[in-house]
Amino acid sequence: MNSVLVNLPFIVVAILLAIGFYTIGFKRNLIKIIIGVEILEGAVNMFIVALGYVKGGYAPIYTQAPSGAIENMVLPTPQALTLTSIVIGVAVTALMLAFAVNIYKTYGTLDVSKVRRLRG
Amino acid sequence: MRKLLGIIALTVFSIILFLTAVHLRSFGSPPHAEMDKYFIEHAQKEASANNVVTSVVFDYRGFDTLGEATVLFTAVSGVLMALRHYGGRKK
Amino acid sequence: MMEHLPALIIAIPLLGAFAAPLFKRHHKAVSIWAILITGITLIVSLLLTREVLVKGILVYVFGAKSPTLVLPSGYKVPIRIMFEVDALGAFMAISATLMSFVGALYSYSHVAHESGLEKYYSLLLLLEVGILGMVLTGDLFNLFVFMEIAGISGAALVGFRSYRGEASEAGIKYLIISAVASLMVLFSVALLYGEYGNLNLAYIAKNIKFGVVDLIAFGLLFTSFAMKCGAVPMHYWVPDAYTEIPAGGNPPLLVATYANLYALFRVSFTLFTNIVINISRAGWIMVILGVLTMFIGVTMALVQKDVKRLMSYHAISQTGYMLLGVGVGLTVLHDPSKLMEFGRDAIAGGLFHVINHIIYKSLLLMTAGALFYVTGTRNLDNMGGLARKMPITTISFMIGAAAISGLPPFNGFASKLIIYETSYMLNPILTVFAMVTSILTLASFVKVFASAFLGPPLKKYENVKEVPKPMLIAMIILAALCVIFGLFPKIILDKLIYPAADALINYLQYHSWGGLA
Amino acid sequence: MTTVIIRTMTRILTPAILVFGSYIILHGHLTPGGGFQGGAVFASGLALLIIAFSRKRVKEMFEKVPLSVFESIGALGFLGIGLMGIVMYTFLRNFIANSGAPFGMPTPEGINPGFLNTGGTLPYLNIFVGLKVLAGLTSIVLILFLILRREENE
Repeated sequence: MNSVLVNLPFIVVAILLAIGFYTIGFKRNLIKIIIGVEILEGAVNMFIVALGYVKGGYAPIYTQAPSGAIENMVLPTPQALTLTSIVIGVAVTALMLAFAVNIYKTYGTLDVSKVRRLRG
Repeated sequence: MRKLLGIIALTVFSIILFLTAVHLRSFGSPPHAEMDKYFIEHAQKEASANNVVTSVVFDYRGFDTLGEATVLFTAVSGVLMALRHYGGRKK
Repeated sequence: MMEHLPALIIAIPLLGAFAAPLFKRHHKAVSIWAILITGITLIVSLLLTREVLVKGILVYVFGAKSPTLVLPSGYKVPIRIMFEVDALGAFMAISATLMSFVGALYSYSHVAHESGLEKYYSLLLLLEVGILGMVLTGDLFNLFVFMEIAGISGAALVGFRSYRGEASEAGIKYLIISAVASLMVLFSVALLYGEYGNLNLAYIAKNIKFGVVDLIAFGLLFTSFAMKCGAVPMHYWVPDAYTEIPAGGNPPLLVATYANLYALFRVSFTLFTNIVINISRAGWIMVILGVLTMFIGVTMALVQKDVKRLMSYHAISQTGYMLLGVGVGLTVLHDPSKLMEFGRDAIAGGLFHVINHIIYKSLLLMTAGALFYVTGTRNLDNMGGLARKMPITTISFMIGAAAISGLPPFNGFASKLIIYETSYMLNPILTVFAMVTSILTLASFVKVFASAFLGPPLKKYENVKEVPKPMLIAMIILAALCVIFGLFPKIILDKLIYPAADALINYLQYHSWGGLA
Repeated sequence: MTTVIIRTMTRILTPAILVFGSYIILHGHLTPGGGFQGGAVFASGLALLIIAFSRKRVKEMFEKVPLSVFESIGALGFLGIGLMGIVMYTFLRNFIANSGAPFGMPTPEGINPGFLNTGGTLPYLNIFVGLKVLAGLTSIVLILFLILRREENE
């Protein structure tokens, strides 16, 4: 039980991932599916940031840092990775939305079960 | 039928995720931080920057950032290409 | 300058892609620019391969004082991003650059009448960058970044004909699949980072233990890459994407799919060596996945009417052969005697099939694009009697069809033979499945040939002419490669394929950065 | 069409947002932030401009701005700085740090108030990335806006 409490942030990430997969798998509206991908994105980003946390750590920036900061800084790499993956997420979302606009213009609907012209 | 299969798959997957979360090392105490320690100690000397995160983003892992900028470039090209038939500035 | 080749091979197409939008509406100029850049990249990749074959693994550390400074002085862990180019990576790089060149050449005429060409070529070059980065990198997060570049540019190219609803539909399907797959890759990379505090592939591979988290990371990586290389049951995006992309984008998109297959091999052989050696079942999973993929793909291809769609289902089926070949090798990785007996040959057969398939499937999809170019339809029922009007296209199609069905003396036969022989050593049933698939493939292509090229000439195609020269040249290059690879398989195997297979087997070499540390 | 309140507030706020964006880009190596974040802030200022005014005004405003050229310049600049490193060291080497060139002064070790003239290639890369991001995001917002507004007008 103790490991559940200590790892609560990781469990939140697991729940978010499950919600994201549910949204992608069971929703029919294209916009909702895109939101599902975004939830996955957010969950993974949160996971990476959580990995870098050190108990009682300070931000890894030396500019006017408080005096105890040098010995106890949180890990910088996960933050850098998260920055990268956030920008990538924005890019993916923008392109997905552009396709959604196109699909809405041609078919007049965003329901994936009605959109499917490609079959078989 | 299909829906049932989907629900089963989702449940199994969620359990796996939960297992992962429990089995991970405990939150707030990373066991191996050699690489990050190096960044914190050497960033000011090697990259001459106070912000360790920026020096990781642009110096130590600068190649990732080039890739990231490329992703954004790709997406913007893709969006402009996908929507090129609707107005825009050219007509 | 030679030691900077791994950086240049990425920088040159990137330069081309970033500069392409500056051409604005000079369509001819931007096409020529793309052909030029892909040509230069092809030369660089050939040079790189020669370097690797002569000197062994090539390491390039980005931003370090010197390209081979893997570990900073006094430190035991790698700090910076690095490229680690072995024979397998170089082999994939050659495929990628060759196919991008052919694709750019073909596109010169094929999409000449469309708008937005500067974006199209920019994305084509970015797709090349994505593939090259994926196959050369030695850093896990970097792999994710390049996977995203390849995925996004591929999806954007699939949606190029944005006036067709189907194109956007296929594009968003591909994009969602690749976004989910790469997010799962990122998640498992994060799991590994949490455990080992590093992102370097070789460093993590050395330290990997047999824990729950490692097994889950392995499972997630395996599933995501299998999903993105079009293995059953997540194969349904393949026909849509391959059908809707302009035929000039097909060759790089094929290579992008197989870059994910490469990542699957790299993960199973190199990253999780410590796990795979202990459980040979991992190899069996790959073998069974391969057999399923090849069989389901070909049965679905039989009922198709759309010529490009039919070929795309065959692409799924052929992916099964590669999984089968390399999977046979993976099952015996822990057993040196069996590995020498047939495992090494099996891996070589699977890898040889990768490049063979890329060549003949691109050729076939290009002939389908040529049919579409002249007739404006892809439905087989509306075609007929085109053999007289388009002799070169017809011959190219025949060569491609013979190669995919595994008829001698074309390249498909050479690699399929190796796969039959080696899978027989593991289990004869596998060979039966592979052969049945091959026969069904032949039947399916006989049908296409009969309905598109033979038969009475239709009235509406009386004024049809052969397609323009750049398209013909692109097709002739690939057809010639089909014949050459089929006639002299031994040379290709010895020079390119066996070094690549050895690169997968000699994981210790990769783990030590080619002996640098 | 938006209300007069929004348009007036936009006139007041936009310069402030743009200045703040530039500040974040330029101080990326000293304080939290950097090219991506600053570029996004800058683009949000421009997005405010875009949504506050009518389609006609926006078209006039952005007709003369070659956004895709800015984007290419930003990306090419990043690549160019990376390639400059090849000459002496490796691709994307921070070759300006501690060399005395602009932005090339050494930074004092430990906690310090932060000096702008440090960071080596970092500030340059921040500026190029910022330019790229602001142009890219603005062009996405712009094209989506133009599609949306065209429907309203027609």
